[in-house]
Amino acid sequence: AAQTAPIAQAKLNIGRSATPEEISGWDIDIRPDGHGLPIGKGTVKEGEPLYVERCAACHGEFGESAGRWPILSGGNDSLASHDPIKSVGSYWPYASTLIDYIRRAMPFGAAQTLTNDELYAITAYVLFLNDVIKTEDFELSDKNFGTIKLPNESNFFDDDRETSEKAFWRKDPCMSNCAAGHATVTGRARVIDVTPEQSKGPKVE
Amino acid sequence: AAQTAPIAQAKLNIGRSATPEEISGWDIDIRPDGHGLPIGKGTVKEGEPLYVERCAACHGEFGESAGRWPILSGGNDSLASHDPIKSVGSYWPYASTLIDYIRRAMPFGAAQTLTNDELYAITAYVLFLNDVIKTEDFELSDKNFGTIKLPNESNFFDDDRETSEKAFWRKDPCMSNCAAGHATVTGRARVIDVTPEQSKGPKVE
Amino acid sequence: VAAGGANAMPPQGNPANQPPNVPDWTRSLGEGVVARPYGKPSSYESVVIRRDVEWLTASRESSVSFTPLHALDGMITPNGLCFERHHAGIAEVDPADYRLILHGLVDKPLIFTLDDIKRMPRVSRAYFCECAANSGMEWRGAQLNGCQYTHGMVHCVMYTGVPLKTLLDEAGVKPNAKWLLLEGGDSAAMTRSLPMQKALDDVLIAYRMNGEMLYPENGYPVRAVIPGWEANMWVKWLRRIELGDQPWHHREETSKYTDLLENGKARRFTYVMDAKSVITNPSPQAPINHKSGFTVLSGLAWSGRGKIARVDVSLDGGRNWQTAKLDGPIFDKALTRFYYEFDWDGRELLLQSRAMDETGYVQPSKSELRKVRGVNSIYHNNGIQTWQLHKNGEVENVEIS
Amino acid sequence: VAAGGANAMPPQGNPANQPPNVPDWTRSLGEGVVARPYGKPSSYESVVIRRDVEWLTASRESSVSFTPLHALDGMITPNGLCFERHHAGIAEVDPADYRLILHGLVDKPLIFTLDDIKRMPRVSRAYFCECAANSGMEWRGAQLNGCQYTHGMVHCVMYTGVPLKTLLDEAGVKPNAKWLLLEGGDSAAMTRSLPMQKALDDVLIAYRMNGEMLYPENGYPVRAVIPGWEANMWVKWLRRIELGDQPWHHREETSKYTDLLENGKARRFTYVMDAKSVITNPSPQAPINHKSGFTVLSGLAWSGRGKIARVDVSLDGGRNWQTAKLDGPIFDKALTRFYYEFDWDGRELLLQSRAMDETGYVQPSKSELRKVRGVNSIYHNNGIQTWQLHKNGEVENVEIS
Ligand code: HEC
Ligand code: HEC
Ligand SMILES: [Ca+2]
Ligand SMILES: [Ca+2]
Ligand SMILES: [Ca+2]
Ligand SMILES: [Ca+2]
Ligand SMILES: [Ca+2]
Ligand SMILES: [Ca+2]
Ligand SMILES: [Co+2]
Ligand SMILES: [Co+2]
Repeated sequence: AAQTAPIAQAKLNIGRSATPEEISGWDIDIRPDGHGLPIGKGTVKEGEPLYVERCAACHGEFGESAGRWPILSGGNDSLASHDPIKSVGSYWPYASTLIDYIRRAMPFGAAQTLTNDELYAITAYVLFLNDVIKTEDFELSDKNFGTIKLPNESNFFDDDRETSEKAFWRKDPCMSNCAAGHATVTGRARVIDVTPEQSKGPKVE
Repeated sequence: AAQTAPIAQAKLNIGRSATPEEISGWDIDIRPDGHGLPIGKGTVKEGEPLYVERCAACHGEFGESAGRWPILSGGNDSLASHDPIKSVGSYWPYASTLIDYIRRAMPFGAAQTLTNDELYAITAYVLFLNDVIKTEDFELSDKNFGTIKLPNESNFFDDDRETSEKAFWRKDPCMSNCAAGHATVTGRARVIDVTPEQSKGPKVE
Repeated sequence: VAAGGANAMPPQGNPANQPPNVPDWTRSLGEGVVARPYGKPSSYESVVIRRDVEWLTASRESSVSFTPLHALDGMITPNGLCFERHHAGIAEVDPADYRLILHGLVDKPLIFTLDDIKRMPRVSRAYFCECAANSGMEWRGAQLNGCQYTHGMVHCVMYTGVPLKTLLDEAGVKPNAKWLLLEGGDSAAMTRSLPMQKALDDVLIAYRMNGEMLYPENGYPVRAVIPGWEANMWVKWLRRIELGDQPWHHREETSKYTDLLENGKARRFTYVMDAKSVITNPSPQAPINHKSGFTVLSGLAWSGRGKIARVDVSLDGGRNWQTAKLDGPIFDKALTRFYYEFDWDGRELLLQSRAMDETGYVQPSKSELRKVRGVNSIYHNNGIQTWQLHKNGEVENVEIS
Repeated sequence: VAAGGANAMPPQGNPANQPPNVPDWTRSLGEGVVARPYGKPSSYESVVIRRDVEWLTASRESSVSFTPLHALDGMITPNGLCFERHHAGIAEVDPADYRLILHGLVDKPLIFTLDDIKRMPRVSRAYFCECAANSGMEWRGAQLNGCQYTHGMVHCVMYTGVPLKTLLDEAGVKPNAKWLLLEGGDSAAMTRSLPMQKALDDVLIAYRMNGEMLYPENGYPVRAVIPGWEANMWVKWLRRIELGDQPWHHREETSKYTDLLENGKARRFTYVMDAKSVITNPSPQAPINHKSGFTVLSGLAWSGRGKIARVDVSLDGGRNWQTAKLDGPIFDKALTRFYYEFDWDGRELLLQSRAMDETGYVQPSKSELRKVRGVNSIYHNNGIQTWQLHKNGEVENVEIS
């Protein structure tokens, strides 16, 4: 008398097929191997005025950043220093990351408004600011994108904490007299004095 | 080198002694054995105008209730009927409950404003409305309060569900063919139609 | 019944915001951080609120609002949606003025500030809190169309508080102390008598729910938590605890919260909430919007006697039962979520759920319950609820035989 | 530092509202039920809010606000106080327009409405969600005075959602699919690459927190829950999942969320959040207000690798340790509350806590961590925090040797 078919772990049949057209509008990701590159092209020269108009207000005319907005260039050989600067040229491993990110998120506040040709041109210009592309006439396109390599690619390695930090797995951590002498204070947040005041916080309605 | 005395489950020494004066202002409870009765007195006759002024608007001139406010009298011999009326006289087991409750919570919106003499007088009047006190001259006081008995006291018994409803503990409830025939609908909330409309709810800011 | 009826396809929305198009919220920046220093639900969820039944009471100051169980999932109730039951409105207690007095049959009467209470040893436990009158309107038959109204006087949050035992140890309990009076600071000065054994067992003097301080309507800054026992005893805005040698028989344990049987006699001190369950989805306010096919039936089960051991579900008004899946933490005296998956063929069904707790108690049918209690009890209606699922996905509260 | 300093007696309040007097809120009725259909904290708790550090970022649309850990207890974070991290502000998604596309290396690309997702089999689980940059400002030394700022990019709620595996089974995963791209519908169109193994393990496509629908700032209506892994991967406003044969190396897994070591090399795909803990009370925003005597020190511990097994506490800057009590549910990859009780003699102390998880990982000291990672990592700072407790009860964020 069961009015119910017991559920074998078959398909739920929930949702429907996504059409290629639906997918195409949202499928904007680009990978290092070129997967996802849109068809288009643009030269450094074409990129410059676009960049100046749409990007420079925040990122600076040369990618040096305005105010506290992110820097886009510079910082070469700074990574092992006390003040590393992680720019597209100094740090990023793949140029595909740049074109993907500009395509999905920039300009900040007007995301996904660039045409494909604008996208290639601006990307070319940012790579030019980073000395990755050397000449203003260079035309970046889906065809030649794969030839662009960033200098820092080889300096990334996969998470190895479980081996490199194996010492942090220790069955019996020290419980008494774990260091000699009394602890002494060597630094105070209060001296740096950059903590927001409790009384100056945002207002609750 | 421990800067800490381990906590033996001794006193926490948190809080301080409450003074008798502090306690007295809040210690307003009254029990059936007379514990907590304040010193005071009042007659039914004195209670009547006080009741009319401060209570009748909600509870009705004779305790019969105005609108949907609680009833205070009536309902004798109704408890085993289809429409039981649970008033002070018909249901409540102890008169102390009445004086305690009026003292702590009534008049609704002006709790704890009655003087002790007003409290005795109004309580006497409500008991009079309930035929518990029979004469208008009766003076209720902390001295004679213990003589007041309510008729329904003996009809209360302590929770006995674990024995009287023992049948509800059954290791293996029926899983199939638990009743004969198809189930038939015998009542519908929709017909009674007293459910608030979803669209007419309170507004969220 | 929910607007739009059921099996109506869900609203299609605005194609401009659907693929392949880039929606408005992807094109432009939204509000930044701390635009909402204290968050709140999406404006699209504004129907998910506590609701009351206006005709139930003379005034909203002494009334109840109900948890929208049909719009929640899991076993935790968010703080903003916990049902309210006030007897004189919400006391707005200034925490600097808050005091708790502990006196009576103790060695040393004590008074505590809120800071005192907050610096004591504390524990956090999730418990359901159910009004004894939950489902009270359904004793004589199906009356309210929605589990928010039939079962929404229950919630379950993670309380943080001091075991009452800690306070009692601090004051020193005299040997003849057998009962405690708990008293609230609201304008009803709510009181209940509590047996010492329970006080020493698992009662908490709580000041937090789900991590943050209690909301005003739930007793800010301090309430009693009496696990598994009727919510009326969970005195809010707690101001005083007196120890005595006998119960007080106050209004809330005589006139109210006593259970009148058919013979005119009344059971008192019926503290424990019997095992109970309800199907929250589908239910009258949450119809099925797909025509047939894979369906998850879901609900809540709880017992004042301990953990939920099992929940069975019937689709044919109690003739045949299948055991549901329990999901999420199964805590002592807490709401427990259950699911039952089936392939709905689109036929009319009579849905029921039946809770069993670890003591072996099995939730009774309404007729079994009425047989032993009559229909005048008001309180402690834990009978099995029946929902009629119509072919169009609408759901009704019905009585069956 | 908290207003009023410390060891200041708590405000005495208004004697007219204290015993023996009858307070204002006992004299008169308060607001009735559904005056607040959706509840909120007492107005006296208005300092308990998310806060940001304005100088950290150029705009609040790409910024962070912090959970007030010092003002909470237990292991559940209330929804209104969960830290925020947006990259382009809060997407205000209309649930009728919400769509999730699942495509790439699948047998059948699918598109789901919110109603589709809500009618699937689901589970509820409490997990911590910690930004990889939590404590990031502290790599070079004590900088921010308050655990809200040093450790407040973590919260823990009960999520309800569909196992990602259920969606993948529905679409059919091609054998060469090894990675997934998760993409948000906000104006940052946030993306992260997720290894298939994790996707099939415990990832949830979640739509509820603590029972109710996600708040907009936490991804309403749908976000990813990646238990134990850095919060940046928990893509909010989830609009698309693509399956591929390799990772995407997008901005948030190259430019950001890679951990720069002293030698200029950078670790990538550092997903797991190492075991960590912090003393929330006392702490700079929550000083001790009693002069000495019985004191409960309390805090939170968590690990991306599983359950917290133990927490030790030191009062002398790590010279000697005592094991704390764990209280409340100890869930896999969830915040776990600990307490340590002691009789404070009023001396200056250097407070620390040290978490251990069930894999045997022991939270390192800051100097141990800096030794292997340098100070340029920004992310994954799980070093032991030191608070200096002064005689007057004030607490400071300090570095020690
Ligand atoms: C109104 C300010 C603004 C404008 C205009 C703007 N950006 Fe940005 N840009 C930002 C912000 C803010 C971020 C960081 C967003 C975040 O936190 O995720 C950013 C990040 C970036 C990054 C990543 C930086 C890094 O180190 O990870 C790149 C590359 C970038 N922008 C390029 C551009 C380009 C190209 C344009 C113009 C087409 C542009 N931006 C216009 C504000 C701006
Ligand atoms: C403004 C309306 C109002 C006024 C005036 C008022 N009451 Fe009440 N009374 C109520 C309400 C409402 C309740 C129920 C409160 C609750 O839900 O706990 C109540 C309850 C009672 C009860 C308990 C009824 C029961 O069955 O449990 C008694 C007794 C009572 N009132 C006596 C009095 C007396 C005596 C006065 C005057 C001194 C008074 N009331 C004035 C509204 C009022
Ligand atoms: Ca793609
Ligand atoms: Ca300052
Ligand atoms: Ca007393
Ligand atoms: Ca109607
Ligand atoms: Ca907008
Ligand atoms: Ca008032
Ligand atoms: Co009861
Ligand atoms: Co990482």
